[in-house]
Amino acid sequence: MTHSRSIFVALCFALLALFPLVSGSYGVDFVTKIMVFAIFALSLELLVGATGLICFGQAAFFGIGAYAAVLLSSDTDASSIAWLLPTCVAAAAGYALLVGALSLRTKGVYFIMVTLAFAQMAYYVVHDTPLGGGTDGIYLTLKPVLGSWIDLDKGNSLYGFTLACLLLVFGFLAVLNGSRFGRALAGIRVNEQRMRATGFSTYPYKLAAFTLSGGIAGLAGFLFAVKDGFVNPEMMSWHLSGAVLIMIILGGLGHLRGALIGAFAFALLQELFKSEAIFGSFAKHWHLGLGLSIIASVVLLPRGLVGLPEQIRSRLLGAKQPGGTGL
Amino acid sequence: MKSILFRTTLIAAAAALLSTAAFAQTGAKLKVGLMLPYTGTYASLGNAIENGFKLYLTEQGGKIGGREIEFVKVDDESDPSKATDNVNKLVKRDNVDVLIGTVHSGVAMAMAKVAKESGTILIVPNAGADAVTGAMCAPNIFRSSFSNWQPGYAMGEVMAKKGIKKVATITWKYAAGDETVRGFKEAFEKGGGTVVKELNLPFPNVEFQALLTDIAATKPDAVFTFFAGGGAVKFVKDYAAAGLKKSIPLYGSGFLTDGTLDAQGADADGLFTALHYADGLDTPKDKSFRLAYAKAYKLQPDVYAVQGYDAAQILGIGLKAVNGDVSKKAEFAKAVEAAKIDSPRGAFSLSKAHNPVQDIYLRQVTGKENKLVGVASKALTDPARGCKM
Amino acid sequence: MSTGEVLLCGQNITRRWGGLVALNQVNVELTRGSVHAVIGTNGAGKSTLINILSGEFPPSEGTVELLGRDVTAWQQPKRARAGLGRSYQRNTIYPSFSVFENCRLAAQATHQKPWAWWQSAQNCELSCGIAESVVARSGLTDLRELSAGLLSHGQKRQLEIAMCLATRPQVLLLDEPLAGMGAEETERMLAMLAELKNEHAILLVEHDMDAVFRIADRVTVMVNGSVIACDSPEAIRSNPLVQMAYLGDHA
Amino acid sequence: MDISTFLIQCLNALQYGLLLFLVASGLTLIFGIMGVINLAHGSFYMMGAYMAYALAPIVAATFGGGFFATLLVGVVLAVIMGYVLEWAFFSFLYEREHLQQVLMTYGLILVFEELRSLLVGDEVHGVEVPPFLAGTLPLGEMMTYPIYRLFISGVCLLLALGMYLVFTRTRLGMMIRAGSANREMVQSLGIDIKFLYRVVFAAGMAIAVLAGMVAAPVSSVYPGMGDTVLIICFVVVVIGGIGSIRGALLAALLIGLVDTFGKVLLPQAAGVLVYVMMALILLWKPDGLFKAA
Repeated sequence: MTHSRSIFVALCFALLALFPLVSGSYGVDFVTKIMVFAIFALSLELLVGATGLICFGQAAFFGIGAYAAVLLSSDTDASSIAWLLPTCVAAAAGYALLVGALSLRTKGVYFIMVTLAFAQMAYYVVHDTPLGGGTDGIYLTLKPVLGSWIDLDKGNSLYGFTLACLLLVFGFLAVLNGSRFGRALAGIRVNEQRMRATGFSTYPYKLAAFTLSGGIAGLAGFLFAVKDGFVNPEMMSWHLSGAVLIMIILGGLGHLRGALIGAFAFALLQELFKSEAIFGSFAKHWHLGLGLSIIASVVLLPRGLVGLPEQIRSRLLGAKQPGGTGL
Repeated sequence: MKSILFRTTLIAAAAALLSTAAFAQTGAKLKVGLMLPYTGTYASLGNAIENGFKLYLTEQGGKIGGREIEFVKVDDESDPSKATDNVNKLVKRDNVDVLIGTVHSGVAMAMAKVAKESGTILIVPNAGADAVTGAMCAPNIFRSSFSNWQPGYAMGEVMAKKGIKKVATITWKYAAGDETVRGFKEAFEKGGGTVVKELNLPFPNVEFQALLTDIAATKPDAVFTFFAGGGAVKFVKDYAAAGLKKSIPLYGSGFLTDGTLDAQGADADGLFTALHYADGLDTPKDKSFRLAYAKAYKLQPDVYAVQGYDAAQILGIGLKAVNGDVSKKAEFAKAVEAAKIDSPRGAFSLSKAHNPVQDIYLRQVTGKENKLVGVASKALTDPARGCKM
Repeated sequence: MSTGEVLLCGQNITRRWGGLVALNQVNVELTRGSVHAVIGTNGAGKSTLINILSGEFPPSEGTVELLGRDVTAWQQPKRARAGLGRSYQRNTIYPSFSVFENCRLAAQATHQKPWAWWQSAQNCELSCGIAESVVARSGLTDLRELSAGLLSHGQKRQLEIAMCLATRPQVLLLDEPLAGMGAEETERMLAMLAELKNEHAILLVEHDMDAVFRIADRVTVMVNGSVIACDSPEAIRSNPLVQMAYLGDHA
Repeated sequence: MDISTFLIQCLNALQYGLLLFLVASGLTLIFGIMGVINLAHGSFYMMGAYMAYALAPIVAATFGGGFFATLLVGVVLAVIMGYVLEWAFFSFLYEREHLQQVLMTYGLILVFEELRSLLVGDEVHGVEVPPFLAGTLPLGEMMTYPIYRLFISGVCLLLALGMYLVFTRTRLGMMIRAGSANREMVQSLGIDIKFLYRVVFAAGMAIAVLAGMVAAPVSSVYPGMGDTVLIICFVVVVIGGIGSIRGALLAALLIGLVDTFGKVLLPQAAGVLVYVMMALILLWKPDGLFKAA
């Protein structure tokens, strides 16, 4: 990552680390939610941005991670994060492996629709059968702990834990994108035929990326379930798969920073248009403001929010030489 | 020069002191958090509840229980996955004193959980999920509407008394549908009837033809159903279009025809439904309420407006008992439990689990109105299964 | 390294698309140290032959042997790892990557090590070393950091050859490498092919007759999916069948 | 399930399939043939339904037109709106990545949903069936079958045939299919592709709005109705094979069959069956049932 970009990311994480000191408990909860969605967006960025696989069923893995967290926790004693978190991630990754193994036989828009089909199947299993506790969802009575020094029931420690997870996932994906595996994924996105001609069996690579992405989405689901202490079938609906896809496109595809910026921008835009203070009674029609700003971002920012500084720089300094590997 | 300086600071200090005193004396405004659906399929229900609530406020001269009200509104979009954050916005950021909401059962469940933990007073103006005054019951959670079990049970009694033997049920496969049908089945089978077939389809699917044909094939004596909103409009029209209306009488919970009659037109004529409100109750309270509502909002009130109005009444009763001090939770609850709420639907009181003990009326659709026919069951109390309060 | 060793041979390869017979009982042999040119009109089946030899899709009948092993059932990546590199008629490169990164990623194919996620690909000496040498060999050193998409057409063709070489192949299947090249670029490409000839077995599909007859050791002529002649360049030039079917009346 | 019920269920399956094709037909044009991933298709359908409700009194008042006059006015309005929409929001998107279209049309969903709430409010409405189509036919001894549903099936078959003929038998159809295959090539052949795409988009939107208007008396008019049909329309287009009208029709009928009999025979799995079928078909034939057109 070039110098200016890593400074920007370091600055973001520093601000996030300091935020709880200045904000009240609602602000901590709110930013925790955005960070959970940032992890969820990063999982999709690995698929869409890095490998070029547009998955429209990511909410299924998110939901499985969340439901696993609640179904595996007992009502009498708090379960330990040490085993609960890996199990939830493994459950989501397991379903991702199954879905990936089958859906990677298709290409392009057909792949998009097959992933949607598998996600809708998971949604209806949870929505219609007693397994998922029906449409009213289930409660998580005791939130998981880690020994004596992490208790996820307290807002600030959950905030810290989520920030740590976000940092770890971001760092892991940044390193991964630079590794041989990451470069192979980038090659598959740009020209899969050339990759096969040089000797890369692309199917196992895509399947590994799909499973890894499912696992990270499961982590985000785990955190969301622990934050709310309540899971509901709507967490696996296609609306959430669509929303997270919108986040990474809004932020800018092909950049990890894009997923981060997109998650925050999408949430803050909603808050802006919903706030009574600014829009008064018109706040009821917040969809209009959000929709218009999304359309404006497509018109004005072809490469998403992450491309904004470069666009401004190129407009001021004349066309800059595009090159190098985007990260 | 110094003295002038001294004098001005003295006056400033006094003024500051006075204002805070005045401030304390009349009491700060009571913060009421309205968490209702302002967008999506239930938007019109959200508006009706808010109108009903505010009507009571204006009737009391802008104060409830001696306190002025400051509203903080949040759109819950009937989306359970966003419910916890929306409630936290009201409870933690705006630290509201009272929570009013909502329509969708899934969202109400999330609200109940947060209210139970934070202790904030929650009055549910619609969501009928049995658990809200069942497994999730709490001293600070009240409901001004109904439990899904109630209308179902009442209609079960009515149909059993009418001597109907074989009934088929049809509804969406989600909480409201399942619980209503369960209530119906309990009463109907106790009255000697048998449910020959239970049909359901995924929510919000509205393709009924296949199941209507299945009903025709099983030839039950009657059909009991639960649908609401757009689904209710379509089901009643499809049922009539399929010619079943003449041969197999259709009974339902009140939501099948409440707020949807002009959309359903003639297809809804003659349908029997059971609900805790009806048109043409002509009790003095109902007449004055309908007049005031029509004058204030230029449209006829429906059951949702009544439930919003009664939520405000419950709040008023509780606040009067604790003369505006919301922190006295126990007295608030005791007062409300003991009170008799003079509602347009008819006076009712709250059960131990804080769900209305109310008459469920039998109504028939005549001339675009759910005309009162009689009382389906008198002072029906929800069994509040799983409530340990 | 004895010349004349058969590295790749296809025996009575047939390919049918429904009713259409694209290839009919074609035999071809590639020996180390020789350039085997395949010429023929458009639609003669040249590209189909290359696609079958490289494993893009399987033949309807017939077998393909690579370095003595029957690879008919092998997918393309497995054949590539076994030492078979190919270039395409429409250049398939990574336009958004730099020229050096194109070659480095191709070189990485021979030792992929995907599990080593913590090691950065940029400081993997093996692939960077190979990339440096192939970039130099194809004369693209000064364009090293440029995005491949910005190269001229000729430079892109050279980059594609460089990427083939980066996988250390023993057999090279080149699909019209000279197409659209200027005179000076053609000369440089022919020089490279002459130099490559010693260590590799090369199959060259080409329309540029002068180049073919200058560089090729054997020439196969195909018409409508079948081979009508396979001989030395001189014999092909004077073969009446070929003249009538392909070169028209002038010789 | 005796034979007469089985036959009636088959009729229900056929009718639901044809209705599904009608609703998805606009998408087969814009997404199938033009390749634009149009998430706002559900909004176009909802717009049609609300037009049928809102325009009827206006049309009756201005020049006393009935049901068909309202349809005509609605389609004309839709063509104009489609033309302007394509010019304003889509004309610069064809060169860009598919996902930019996804983001744009997601924004449009939000805008249309809120404009509907602002202009027509949030109540539930019904649309009256025109009197001469309001009758019913006896069906078995217990049931009757509304003539209007036969009318819908008729409109659908007419539309399917019309689209198929236009796209496979006429020069316009050939140009459009060529345009979606290789936009630059068609442009270089001297065909004004920009105008052609604008016309096709307007036609696609008009068909979606027409579907909304024709289906309104049966589907009833309620907030968020566009949302419920969006996913099933994409399923229809994709199973059928993108760009294939025959494919979309067959896929719609298949879904009608699976959904109808699924509800009766396997009620708990009713929601899942359509998606299980889609996954099986796409895994068996990764490019959908039929090739283009």
